[in-house]
Amino acid sequence: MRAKNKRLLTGLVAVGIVALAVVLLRGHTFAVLAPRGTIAAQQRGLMIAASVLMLVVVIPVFALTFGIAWRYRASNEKAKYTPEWDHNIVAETIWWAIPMVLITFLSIITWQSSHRLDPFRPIASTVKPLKIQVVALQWKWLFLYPDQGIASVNYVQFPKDRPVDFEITSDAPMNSFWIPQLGGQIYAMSGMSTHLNLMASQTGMYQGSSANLSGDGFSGMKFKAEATTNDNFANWVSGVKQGTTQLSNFEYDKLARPSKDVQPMYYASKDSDIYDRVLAKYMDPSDLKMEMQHE
Amino acid sequence: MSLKQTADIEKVSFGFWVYLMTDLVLFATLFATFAVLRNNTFGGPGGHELFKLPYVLTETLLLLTSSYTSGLMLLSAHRGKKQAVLFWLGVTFLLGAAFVGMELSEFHHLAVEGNSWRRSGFLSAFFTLVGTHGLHITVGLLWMAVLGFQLAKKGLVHSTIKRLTLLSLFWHFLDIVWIFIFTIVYLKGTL
Amino acid sequence: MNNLAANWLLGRLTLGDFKHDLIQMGGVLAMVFGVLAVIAGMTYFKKWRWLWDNWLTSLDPKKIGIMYIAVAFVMLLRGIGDATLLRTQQALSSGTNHGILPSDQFQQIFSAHGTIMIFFVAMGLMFGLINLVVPLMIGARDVAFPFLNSVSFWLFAAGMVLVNLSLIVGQFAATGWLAYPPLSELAYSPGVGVDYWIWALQIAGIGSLLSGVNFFVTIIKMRAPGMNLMRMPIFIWSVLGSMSLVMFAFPILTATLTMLALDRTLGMHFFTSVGGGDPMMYINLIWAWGHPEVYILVLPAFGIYSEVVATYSRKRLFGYTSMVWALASIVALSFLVWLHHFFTMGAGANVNAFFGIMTAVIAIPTGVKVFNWLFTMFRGRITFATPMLWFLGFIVTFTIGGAAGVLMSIPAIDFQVHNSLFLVAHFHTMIVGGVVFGYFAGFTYWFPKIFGFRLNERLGTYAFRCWLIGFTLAFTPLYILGLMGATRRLDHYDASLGWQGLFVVAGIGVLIILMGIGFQILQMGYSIWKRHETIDTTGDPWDGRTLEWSVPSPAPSYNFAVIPEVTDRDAWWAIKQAKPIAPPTYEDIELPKNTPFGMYIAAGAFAVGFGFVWHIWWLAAAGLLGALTMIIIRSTDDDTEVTITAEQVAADQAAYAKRRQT
Amino acid sequence: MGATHVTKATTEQSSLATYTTGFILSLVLTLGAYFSVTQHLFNGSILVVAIVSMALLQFFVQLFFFLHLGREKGTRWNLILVSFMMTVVLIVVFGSLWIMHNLDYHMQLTPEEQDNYMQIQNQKGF
Repeated sequence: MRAKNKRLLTGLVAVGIVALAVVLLRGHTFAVLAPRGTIAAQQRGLMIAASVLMLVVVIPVFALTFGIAWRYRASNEKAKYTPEWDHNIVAETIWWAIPMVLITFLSIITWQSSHRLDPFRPIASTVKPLKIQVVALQWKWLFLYPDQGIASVNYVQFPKDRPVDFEITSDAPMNSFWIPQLGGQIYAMSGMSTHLNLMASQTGMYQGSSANLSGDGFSGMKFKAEATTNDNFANWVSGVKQGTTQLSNFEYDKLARPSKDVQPMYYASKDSDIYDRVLAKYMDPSDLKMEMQHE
Repeated sequence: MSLKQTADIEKVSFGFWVYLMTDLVLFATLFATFAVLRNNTFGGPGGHELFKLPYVLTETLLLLTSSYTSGLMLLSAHRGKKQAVLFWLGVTFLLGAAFVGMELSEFHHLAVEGNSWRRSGFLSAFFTLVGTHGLHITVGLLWMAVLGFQLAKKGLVHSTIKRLTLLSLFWHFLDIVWIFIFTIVYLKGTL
Repeated sequence: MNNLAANWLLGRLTLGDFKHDLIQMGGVLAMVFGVLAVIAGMTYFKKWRWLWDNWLTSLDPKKIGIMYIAVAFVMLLRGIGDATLLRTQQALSSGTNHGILPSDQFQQIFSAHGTIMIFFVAMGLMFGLINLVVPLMIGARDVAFPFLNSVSFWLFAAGMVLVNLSLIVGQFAATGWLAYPPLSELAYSPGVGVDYWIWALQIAGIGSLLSGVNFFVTIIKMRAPGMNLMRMPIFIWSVLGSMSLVMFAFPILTATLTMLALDRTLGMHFFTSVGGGDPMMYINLIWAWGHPEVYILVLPAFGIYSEVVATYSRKRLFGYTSMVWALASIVALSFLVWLHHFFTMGAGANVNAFFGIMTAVIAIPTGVKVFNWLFTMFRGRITFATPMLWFLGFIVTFTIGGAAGVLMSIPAIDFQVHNSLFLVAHFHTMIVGGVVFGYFAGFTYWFPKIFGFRLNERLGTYAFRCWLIGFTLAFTPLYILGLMGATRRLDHYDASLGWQGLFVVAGIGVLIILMGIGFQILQMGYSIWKRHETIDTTGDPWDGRTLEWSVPSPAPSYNFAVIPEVTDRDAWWAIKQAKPIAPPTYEDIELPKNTPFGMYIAAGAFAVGFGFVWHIWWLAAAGLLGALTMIIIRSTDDDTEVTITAEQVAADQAAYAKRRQT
Repeated sequence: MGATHVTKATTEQSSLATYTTGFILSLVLTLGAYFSVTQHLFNGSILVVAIVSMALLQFFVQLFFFLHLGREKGTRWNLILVSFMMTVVLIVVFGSLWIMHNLDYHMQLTPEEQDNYMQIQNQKGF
């Protein structure tokens, strides 16, 4: 009777968990597993491949653990008992060898994917990449479009199916630039210029955020990344250009002061050297001097 | 010396040896940082403008000689000659003190010329690496002073011989660290 | 003039640093009243003398071990309290609701949570168990340097006090548990928080380093005759591996923290973003320590599992040689993987791939260990006592966490989960499931050896169940949230993301873990109350295999009346199988005398730390001078040993034999 | 190291001799490195290799003659530790250099970008 109750309880708990999971997870985006860009799609593919490879080990380990623990429980007098048996070359060779094979396989995947999905590597495409410069500020993201001459805060737009070369630096503590549905992140650091090459394959509005703690306003340091069509992008650019606000260096210095939970902003024009000025602020003057002498 | 005391010295010097290894890793970390930051002069002077090699060579020779005299000190201790031990201890102390004096004077010169540790990443790394070694030397000098006093009071007994052994280990080891500071910071730094 | 004097006297400490808001005040009051209650209790029961003579000044590693564990357990309560606050905030703070904590406080709490759990809980439990068990297991009467051991413990305690003091006076770092610059530099964190972090870790870290040296020498030099390397129990091998990592990794931490402190106090430019500093170098160095640190914690836990599995399966450990080689390769490899903590910093593909592959390679020896444990159970006679339950729980969580870890070793995948809650879930799986479960198993397993009675099994089982279920509920949602794109350390998020439900579940998980801890406290109290029912008269309650079970429980201060001769890997098992031998002749035993100097030296170190945090330079100087003087005074004292006569030992043994018969 | 087990007379003689040999060898290597640099005995990278090798050589000389490593019985563990320490030191130093160099290489401005920046600044009359 008690065993039956127990089984009933276990069943109820299991149903409860499934129901809860359905309620909690239904209708929400698994950003990492729902890619809308080539890089994120490849990263998801890798993740699935590697998980399958891992299951080859995990499942037998689980089965063995519970199988052995059950079979050789002390109360089971029928099970074989060999208290002195403490090594077996064949068995041990097998479990050195199998992981080695798996890891070799995984190493090849690692090596190839590290090169193929290197964030600095330009995405092969017939379309000329769009260059967007990103500056992490306290606590918002500034996007500069060097070719379009416009700028925006906490909102970035680009056409789908066109590679985007994000060039990233920081005028703040270290941050990490991440748009999960388009592809993996890279750090934004002062005096350094990192690159993240992404390409959206579908139009849509995607979440972007900073993945690295950068101080008080860190939680609000998120932005919207919108992939549109070429036409819409052109429209958007000309729309922004009609605005009145300008991002001069003076205006930039005001913007760079700490502020939290900033709403999107747009600048019809910008000084052309803002990004370089931000970089140079943290660079070794002697490096720049050397460059001068070369000229 | 009894068997137990010999075993004790062996255990303690092994323990001290292990400590020295850990200290070398600490120095290695500072060396790595110096190597990474060596060009980060941030518009300030670099090594070739700051270091005076003959001066550093003098420091090096002082320290090397003191390493040798600390060896002689240990030899005298094994011979049981207390006066000789005190003599070599004194010589080692003076050489070490002269070394620290020279280093402080070098630091002072750099600082008054506006090239203190605040000037650049390179100078921070320089002062910290060389200064950490200097601090070790200073601790060694303090140790020698205390040990000299104990020796005069207790003579060459188990506990003092044990400490002399450790002290000379420590001192040789500091000379080894200096070889690398001399070569990598100063000689290579002036190239 | 007045101001100048105050400045000289108190540095940057002002009355305002004692001000707190409601939640902080709760913590402060809990802490202050806790300490006051302990003081009052001690005074009421007139236990100060007893505490001083038997515990605080003791050099007996078993007592030092218990003190480590006591401190670690109190810190576990603080750490889990912090965790509860964090998850409460995250469960509430969605959309227009901003929860109960302002950002800055939330950040201080998670920084404190990480720091305390790693340095003062995990390290404390580890050194506690090592102190309790290592000398007993290798057939030694003491550690190599008993006084140094006491210094290490007190430095650990001083660091602990400094961390907790930050709650009462001033604030703690709001920079995460590893305080990445430039955020942790003066430019962005001008307050005392980061300085508290630096000095607490520096002082405790030096203590750990000295302990590492001490136990390494103990294992190398003090093993019983006959115990050659390949006859050492696997736990001893694991500790040897762990201690060699301590010896070679902690100096890196010491140097790195020193450099950060120099940046902050002397205006140097190691890791600043301007002035020629390089913040990336800090991240590089801190992980060159940080990764080995993970193995420092987990290797002793692996050792505990090995002992537990063999004992409760009543079988020799399977694949001893494999285990030793697996351990050696983990030790070596652990120094070659640190970059995987910052794949996303932007190194080239070759560098990333190299460190990624090295990381995956560590999975090989780890996997081998798992299979050896499973085959130790195979054809055994398994009793499911609590330590064994912790072990089974470990296998399940560790395998999942390990698989997640291998996923993240591939840089291209890591880009998508780095710094997300997936990562947080992964390392909690490894550290809770791997390390903490292991230390709980060890604590239950060796408890009777130290205290002379067993812990209550039923309550232990309840605690285990709560921990396992709570753990699953707390961290499964985090894996999912990570895949949804939730980053770590968020004190607020948009309601439209739909994360709230999962955060609530995670919060419930923490509450269930809290219940588990409640059961552990109950278990302790109940077991003490009913100790006569579970008293261990044999000294060998589990039919053990290694030397610690050959001595009476609780183990006498000198551990072994006669130093045993070791003839087999399972030394005690072999002795038990052999014929009884002639009664031994006893000799005088020399043990170190109690001394308070370890405490005094650590008090000096504490003053140095506190002085540097608040820029009270006279205090720092006095602390340094005091500590140096104490070291010199101690070093001139040649009368540090006390003799236990052969008659006394013989009397002890006779009493023990008598107790055994009844 | 506790040079205490061997008979006293021989230890003393050989010890004095080894200390002196070690001292002289160290002097030679120190001065050798010094004059290689001041007199420019070698060029460029050969000079660096030369002075670093002399430093390493002196390291081993002092380990052997001053610290008696490998000269006495029972120093097996000391040797193991030295090799372990050296491995860790090499990994930390060269690993850091490799990683940091790689990071800098990837993330600093390319020369063209720096030129570009300087030109803009020059136009402004920097």
